[in-house]
Amino acid sequence: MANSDFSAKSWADFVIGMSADGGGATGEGGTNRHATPMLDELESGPWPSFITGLKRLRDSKGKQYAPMMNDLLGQLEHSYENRLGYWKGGTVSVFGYGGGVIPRFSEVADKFPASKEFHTLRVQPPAGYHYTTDLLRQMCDLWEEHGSGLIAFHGQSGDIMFQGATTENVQKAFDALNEMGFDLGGAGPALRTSMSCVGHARCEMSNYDEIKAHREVINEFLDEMHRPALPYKFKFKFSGCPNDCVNAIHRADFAVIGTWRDDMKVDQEEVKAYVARQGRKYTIDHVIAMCPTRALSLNDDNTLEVDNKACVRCMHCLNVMTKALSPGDDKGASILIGGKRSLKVGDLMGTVVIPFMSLKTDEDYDKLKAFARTVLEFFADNALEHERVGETIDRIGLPTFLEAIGVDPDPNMVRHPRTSCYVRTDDFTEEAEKYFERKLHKDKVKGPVAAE
Amino acid sequence: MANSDFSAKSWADFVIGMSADGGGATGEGGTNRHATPMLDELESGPWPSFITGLKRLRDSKGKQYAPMMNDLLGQLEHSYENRLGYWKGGTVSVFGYGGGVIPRFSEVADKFPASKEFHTLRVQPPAGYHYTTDLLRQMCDLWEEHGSGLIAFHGQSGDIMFQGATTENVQKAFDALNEMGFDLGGAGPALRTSMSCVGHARCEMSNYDEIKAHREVINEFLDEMHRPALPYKFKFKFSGCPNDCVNAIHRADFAVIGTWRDDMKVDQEEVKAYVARQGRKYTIDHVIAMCPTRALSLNDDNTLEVDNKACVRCMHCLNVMTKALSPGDDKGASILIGGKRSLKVGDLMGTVVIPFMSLKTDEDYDKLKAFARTVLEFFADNALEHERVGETIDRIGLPTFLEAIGVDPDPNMVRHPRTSCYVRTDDFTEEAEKYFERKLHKDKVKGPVAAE
Amino acid sequence: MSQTATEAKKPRPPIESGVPDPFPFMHPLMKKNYGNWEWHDRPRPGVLHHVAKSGDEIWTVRAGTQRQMDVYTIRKLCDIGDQHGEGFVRFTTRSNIEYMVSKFEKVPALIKALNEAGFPVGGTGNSVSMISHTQGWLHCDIPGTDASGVVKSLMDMMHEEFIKEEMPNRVRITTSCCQINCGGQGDIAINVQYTKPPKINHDLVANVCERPAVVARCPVAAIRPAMVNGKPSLEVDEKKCVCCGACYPPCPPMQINGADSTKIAIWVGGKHSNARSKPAFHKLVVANLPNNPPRWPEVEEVVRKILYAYKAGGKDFERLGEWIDRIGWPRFFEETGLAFTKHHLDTWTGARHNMNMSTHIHF
Amino acid sequence: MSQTATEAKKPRPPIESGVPDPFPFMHPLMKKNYGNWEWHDRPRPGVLHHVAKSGDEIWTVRAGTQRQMDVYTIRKLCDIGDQHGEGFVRFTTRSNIEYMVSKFEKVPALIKALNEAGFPVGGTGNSVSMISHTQGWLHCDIPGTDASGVVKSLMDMMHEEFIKEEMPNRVRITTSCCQINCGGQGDIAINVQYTKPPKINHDLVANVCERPAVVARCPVAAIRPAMVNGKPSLEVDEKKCVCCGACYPPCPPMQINGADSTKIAIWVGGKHSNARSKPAFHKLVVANLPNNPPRWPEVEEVVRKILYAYKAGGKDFERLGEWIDRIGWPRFFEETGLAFTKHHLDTWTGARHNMNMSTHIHF
Ligand code: SRM
Ligand code: SRM
Ligand code: SRM
Ligand code: SRM
Ligand code: SF4
Ligand code: SF4
Ligand code: SF4
Ligand code: SF4
Ligand code: SF4
Ligand code: SF4
Ligand code: SF4
Ligand code: SF4
Repeated sequence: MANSDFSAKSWADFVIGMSADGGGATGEGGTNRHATPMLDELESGPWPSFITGLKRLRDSKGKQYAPMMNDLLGQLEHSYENRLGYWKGGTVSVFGYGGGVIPRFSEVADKFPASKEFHTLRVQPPAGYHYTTDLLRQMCDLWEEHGSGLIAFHGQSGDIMFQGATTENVQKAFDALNEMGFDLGGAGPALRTSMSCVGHARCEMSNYDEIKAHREVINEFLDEMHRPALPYKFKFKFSGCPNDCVNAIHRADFAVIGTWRDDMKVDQEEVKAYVARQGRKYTIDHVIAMCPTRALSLNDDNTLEVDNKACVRCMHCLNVMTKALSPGDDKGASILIGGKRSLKVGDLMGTVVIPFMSLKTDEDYDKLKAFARTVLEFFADNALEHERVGETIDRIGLPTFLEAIGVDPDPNMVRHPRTSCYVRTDDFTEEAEKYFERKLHKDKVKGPVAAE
Repeated sequence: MANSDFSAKSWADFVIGMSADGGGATGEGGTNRHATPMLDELESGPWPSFITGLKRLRDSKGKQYAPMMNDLLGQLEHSYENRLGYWKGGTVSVFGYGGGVIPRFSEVADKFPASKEFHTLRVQPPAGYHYTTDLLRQMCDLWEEHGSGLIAFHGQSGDIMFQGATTENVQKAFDALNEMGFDLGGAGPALRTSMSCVGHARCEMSNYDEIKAHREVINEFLDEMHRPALPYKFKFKFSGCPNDCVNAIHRADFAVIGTWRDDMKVDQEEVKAYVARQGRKYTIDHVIAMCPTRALSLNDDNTLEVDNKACVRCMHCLNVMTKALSPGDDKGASILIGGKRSLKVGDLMGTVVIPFMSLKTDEDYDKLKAFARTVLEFFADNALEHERVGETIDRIGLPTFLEAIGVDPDPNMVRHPRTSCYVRTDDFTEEAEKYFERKLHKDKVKGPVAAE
Repeated sequence: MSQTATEAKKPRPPIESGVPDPFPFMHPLMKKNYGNWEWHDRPRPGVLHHVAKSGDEIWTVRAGTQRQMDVYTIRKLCDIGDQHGEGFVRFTTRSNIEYMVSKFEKVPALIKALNEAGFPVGGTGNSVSMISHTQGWLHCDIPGTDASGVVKSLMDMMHEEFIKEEMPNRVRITTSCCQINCGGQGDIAINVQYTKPPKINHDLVANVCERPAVVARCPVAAIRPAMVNGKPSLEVDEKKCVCCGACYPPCPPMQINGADSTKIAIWVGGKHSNARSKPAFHKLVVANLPNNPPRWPEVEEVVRKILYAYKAGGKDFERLGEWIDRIGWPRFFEETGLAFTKHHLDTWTGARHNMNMSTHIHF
Repeated sequence: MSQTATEAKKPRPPIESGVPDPFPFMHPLMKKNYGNWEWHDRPRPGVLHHVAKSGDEIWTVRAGTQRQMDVYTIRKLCDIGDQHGEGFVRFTTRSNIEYMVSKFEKVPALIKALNEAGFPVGGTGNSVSMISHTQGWLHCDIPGTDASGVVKSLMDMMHEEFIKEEMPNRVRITTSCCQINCGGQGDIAINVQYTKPPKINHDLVANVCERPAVVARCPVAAIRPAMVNGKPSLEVDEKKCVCCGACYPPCPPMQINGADSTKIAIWVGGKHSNARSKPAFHKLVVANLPNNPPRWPEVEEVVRKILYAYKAGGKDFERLGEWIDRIGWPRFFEETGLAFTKHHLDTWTGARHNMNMSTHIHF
């Protein structure tokens, strides 16, 4: 295994060749370098070291950011020593926008004055995170000029994080990025930067055009991103299939996750080849018995029986038998609303609000946008201050939420119907009538976002 | 199929031969019989008709209860007509006891005076519901003398319900029953009558002596049954295995459910015979793939591989292959606390508090009693008025409950550990130390009810 | 209304004998092989065959009863047990009677005698067993319907499924005659569901009800003390009230039952056993069915639809709820022709746990 | 602290271009076969091979980065991409870099160049991928630890598992540097856990905090307005406080971090994918680990134990939480040698749902 030798070395050994100066011992910070004994320990070991990287910046001869990075390392060492953070927030923005910059002012600027301002520009990446080396180099150049030389690909919400601008340089950096075709992302009580998986670009599991959905939806609401005026943050995330490679269910207020409605495609010859290769027992224990709804059965001739009505599109068998099984043709997405992490109420996952929305034609994508607008407007109008939409739904109840956004109840929204008899049902019969009418007219009338 | 013809007939056709009088047309109620056109409709159809039975009582010549049953039928018809009930409660008891009788006074006694009092004696049956025909006949005779002739085998809590005594006759009936060796069951805020499955008496799945457990536990606390002084009701139920044939998890405050700790027993020849009979595909789809923890695998030679560490003793494979598979030898029970039905908080199931308690020796059964006492005392001392123990646990939290009853936390108590980070853990390390110490001394020191 | 049953007599102190010892009433083979059974099978519907480790065998014949039995019915059952059985019987958790005999030869005559006397033989294995039920208008003080009547109607309809074993797995049905739900959870449950807030008889409240206790009983804090017509009474916030009836037993003037407003709801997928899936609560399917004695045809119709959809679609060993878990709730509603409404969406404490937090979706 | 970055200049209005179009930066084969891929496999760890319906093939080489990258590192990655790749790269959800090439022949040289420059090739399939993490002391205003440092320490330890595919399934680890938890759920999650109620700097509260907003932020209503030393401030009921830190961002004088009281907790079994089991939250395993820079050895030790117990015991395709579901939590604690305590018992809203309401028990 070619890689194995490699693990013995520590990352600091690889430093040579990476510094623009061909060697990092004598940067601008040179003689005044803060001692960083604790941080130094993070240079050993095989994994790429961010500390080695920071030092390269500190030691960059003649670079405007070298002193800043020296003090940054100094402050970080100070944090490591005292086990406390030393940044505080504030207000910094670019002309015309209210958000997109995370301001950081040092609380220990007396000791580390050069990094007293260390703001981050959150910049939206190309959807799906595609870059040319050329583009990356342009970004590096720009950030050497206006920033610290430290960039993160990417933040957990998907932004390119250009970290370490002085207050003065924030606008300059933005102007340059903006001219390159890049725009700020979200911060504060606003629409946030979104993510989409690689999907259509390189993945056979993909069920809709993630890039199109991502760009069309977010670009529709840029005002909500750039001028924070929502009750709290709101995040979209786009995954092309239920493998959910961008973690949308847990981490998005509005998760768009690809799926299909018709039967999966089965190539029985490839199934047989798989069974021949892996053995019957292995196949049964690892594919058949792992299906969450017992939708699979292995025939005695090693072909596969799939009960597509029982299959819940979990992806497992498709993931395992990539050649034999693939999604059907009637593709689109499920939409789950309300995911977030811990603050105040504990973690929430998104729950199904649209079991299936076709995403094939331009018109379909328009419907997606229209639905996104409905939910965003509901959020803007109804959420309490600092309340995520999932909390709002919990507060008012799913039926009320659905009514407010004009979506009909659907059994796919629930793990199972209510188990508690404590509910007033005197209008049950009328509600049932509505259902039967919807069923009757289903093929004729189609609401803009009806669970199809 | 011998039974099929039978279904065509209606139950009223079978009446002949059941009446003591050899014919029911001319009972005491004879000419004054209330018309019961609605109830009459419940005499058709193949299922045994309680109405036909009530009429037989009404029509019993010379029996003291005939007029009462005529008026009872009248009142019931009245309920059917108006769709409302007409009984109210009150206080009736036997000398020396506070509970065990459900008093019923008619609100329409003016119209139906003979059934103006129609009380029920809740009588505890032999554990496991075993009767001789002789015993049943004695009970019938007794209830013809002091009651209405109407008996239910059994109420949902397990009592024999001798229904339809006048206030005057309650004591007489009790005295007679008590002399026969029977005692009243529970009612009100008290220990309630218990149930145990047939188990050891006729079931190969049984993991402990249900009758012994049932009788020893309940008879230990008869005072709590006969003199209601608990915050609210408290029910024990005993099932010999996880099939839970007495519905203990949902319906008992304290559920004792048999299980075993060692490996299940496998007779591979019988497994092969089963597979030969049913086919591989059938066996895989209905046994292997239905195991909740994928603990089973069918070998290519049709023998069964059981991962006993993964098996959760759900019983499914043992139920299906009764000849091939059976419980191990290290038997005992799990105890779940807190089951109840809907009132006020919605239904609660019991949750595991003792994952395993050995139930083999007399000493083991003493430990069960001691633990039952601990929980009952906790309940008596800590529950709010009209609060079931499950509600108390929800109110104070499982950790506090466990501490109060002196049981150590065990991972089998949870579906999974906490998912919320909102908890103060500054004593985590000390708590962990306790765990390690317990582990160390596990084999030496055994607490009376420690999760073994 | 307080009376004592012992007025005239000299008091006899009770013998606190507690739970009776069943061994005197137990079939000798069961006593002999107590705790030592080996395996069992079912030779035909309604018959169990248990084999002990000793090699002893015992046959059990199970028959349906009406639970609420007159002494004539009981004696008839005893006659059959004496003539064709061995004098030892038991009643099951579901009020079926079981006759234990030591020879298979006795089984056919026993079945014949039971059938001839009108007692259906069945209820074993993958059949529909007797419905476990509650008191209703016959005896309870707070009932919304008559459980025994509902059960008789339904068992008539399902009689064929009691005497055959043709369901995917056992079907255990329950009914309850008020929202306290003394009946258990069920594969199918037929329960009273109130639909209107209580109508308060303000004249009686002050005398009959302990007002703070009643206020405390309400799960949604919808009750508050109030003066009505100059008398201390209670008031209900009808916007909040979930019509649960919890206030009614401690305060009968809070009339929760109404001839028209007391309805019936049907629930499915309750399960007690731990076999395969964990125990489960039943889930709402239909509410607002008319409480229509003496035969409750609307209820019967819905139960029939559910039962036969399950019979047609369930795989061997799948309980009703497990069948639905596999095929999904959308298909359940389609195959039964029933409606999915906003009321199926949970709104009670912890509702979120019952929502679909995944893309596991049935199409 | 309000400042504006545009003081001296004439304002340039932003071009609100939003999400950039990625097609100009996308590999030509990906553009050509956009939405038309057929299947894929993994020829070796770190390499993906995708085949399009057109028959076109593309190889992807994935390498680990430190996420927080200096421009030299980025340029080095670009150099490698230009010399051995085709100039097209992407970063994954987990900050790994991917090089797409149209010929398998290019793969070995690419791997060699990456390895020689110190970038581990791996992170695909059933490996341990890069830890997704957050800002920490390097940049955040409320952090309890330094995510990047924890991650570097752990990735060093797990490096072999990144470059090999020897785990039962992918292992996706996350860290978060405060209890807000910007890092995601993880198969294993390493998160800050506060252990003491906030220490209030009463002199600052009145000036810095909007008191009603802070009171509203507390999940357990432990904060109340109070006068302290004659100044309006806030008070915390320490019996109620769950030390969550929610009050700290809106009111920095409520110091939740302490050099000794800020601890680290480890969680397992989080899952985002819908494959097999539904998505899951991670569950507490150990709390109160020391926050011990620069190498967090105690954390490393626990993660190692968990990782290798999973590696030894998991079946193919079982994610970490699914492995535990099969073998049970008792065995998980046994095999990792960790302690089960009262703190593992949920006490948060809906705790009951996390209890074992069944006799499904692992012995
Ligand atoms: C006689 C009785 C116990 C008693 O002490 O009275 C009993 C007896 C047996 N039960 Fe049961 N069960 C009895 C009520 C129950 C109940 C409670 C109830 O019905 O209210 C349950 C829980 C039902 C639920 O989950 O809601 C119950 C769930 C089971 C199961 C689990 C089935 C499953 O797959 O979920 C088995 C296993 C099986 O059938 O193989 C079982 C198995 C058995 C066996 C086969 C045990 C044995 O090896 O002898 C017995 C014969 C069953 C049969 O009918 O074929 N018994 N059994 C009860 C008969 C009731 C009746 O007349 O219909
Ligand atoms: C008779 C019986 C129904 C039957 O026909 O079988 C019954 C009947 C009554 N139950 Fe029950 N319960 C009966 C078993 C149950 C069960 C089933 C069980 O024990 O397995 C339950 C559900 C389990 C549980 O304990 O929660 C049950 C849950 C209730 C409750 C609700 C308790 C709760 O906390 O949710 C009440 C209300 C109360 O206690 O205030 C209640 C109250 C009543 C009262 C006393 C109504 C009242 O408050 O006045 C009923 C008297 C009816 C009567 O006139 O006889 N009954 N009750 C059952 C007792 C017979 C016996 O002794 O064998
Ligand atoms: C490149 C990336 C998407 C992107 O747009 O950046 C991606 C790419 C692929 N994912 Fe993923 N996943 C990526 C993040 C994720 C995430 C999110 C995360 O890691 O934070 C998840 C959810 C993890 C979770 O559940 O917590 C994820 C869950 C999956 C699964 C589900 C696995 C399972 O059994 O639970 C599959 C299916 C499979 O592996 O066969 C999958 C499958 C795939 C496939 C095989 C899809 C395909 O046919 O091309 C891709 C190659 C995977 C591989 O590494 O072998 N991908 N995938 C992400 C690479 C992250 C990394 O560098 O490690
Ligand atoms: C930078 C970043 C972490 C990282 O290193 O990658 C981050 C950093 C901060 N997050 Fe976050 N969050 C980041 C992704 C997330 C995510 C992940 C995601 O989006 O998928 C989450 C969980 C998902 C969610 O939205 O709940 C997340 C949940 C939070 C929360 C809790 C929200 C909640 O409702 O529970 C807060 C607190 C708040 O908003 O008040 C928060 C607040 C913050 C603040 C602004 C702290 C504060 O209140 O001052 C942090 C600024 C750090 C800094 O100095 O840069 N951050 N934050 C991520 C954003 C980078 C980017 O734009 O790409
Ligand atoms: S989420 Fe699905 S479509 Fe998107 S990259 Fe992952 S596996 Fe492919
Ligand atoms: S995709 Fe999942 S649910 Fe569907 S058949 Fe495959 S394993 Fe089963
Ligand atoms: S609970 Fe178990 S032991 Fe008891 S009768 Fe049922 S199957 Fe037999
Ligand atoms: S008893 Fe249940 S859990 Fe155990 S092996 Fe059999 S089917 Fe699986
Ligand atoms: S369910 Fe209600 S009405 Fe029926 S017996 Fe129980 S308490 Fe009485
Ligand atoms: S019916 Fe229930 S919700 Fe309504 S007032 Fe009475 S107790 Fe409260
Ligand atoms: S987890 Fe907390 S400390 Fe870390 S970046 Fe997010 S908000 Fe800041
Ligand atoms: S730390 Fe959390 S629980 Fe404690 S006072 Fe602050 S917000 Fe409330």
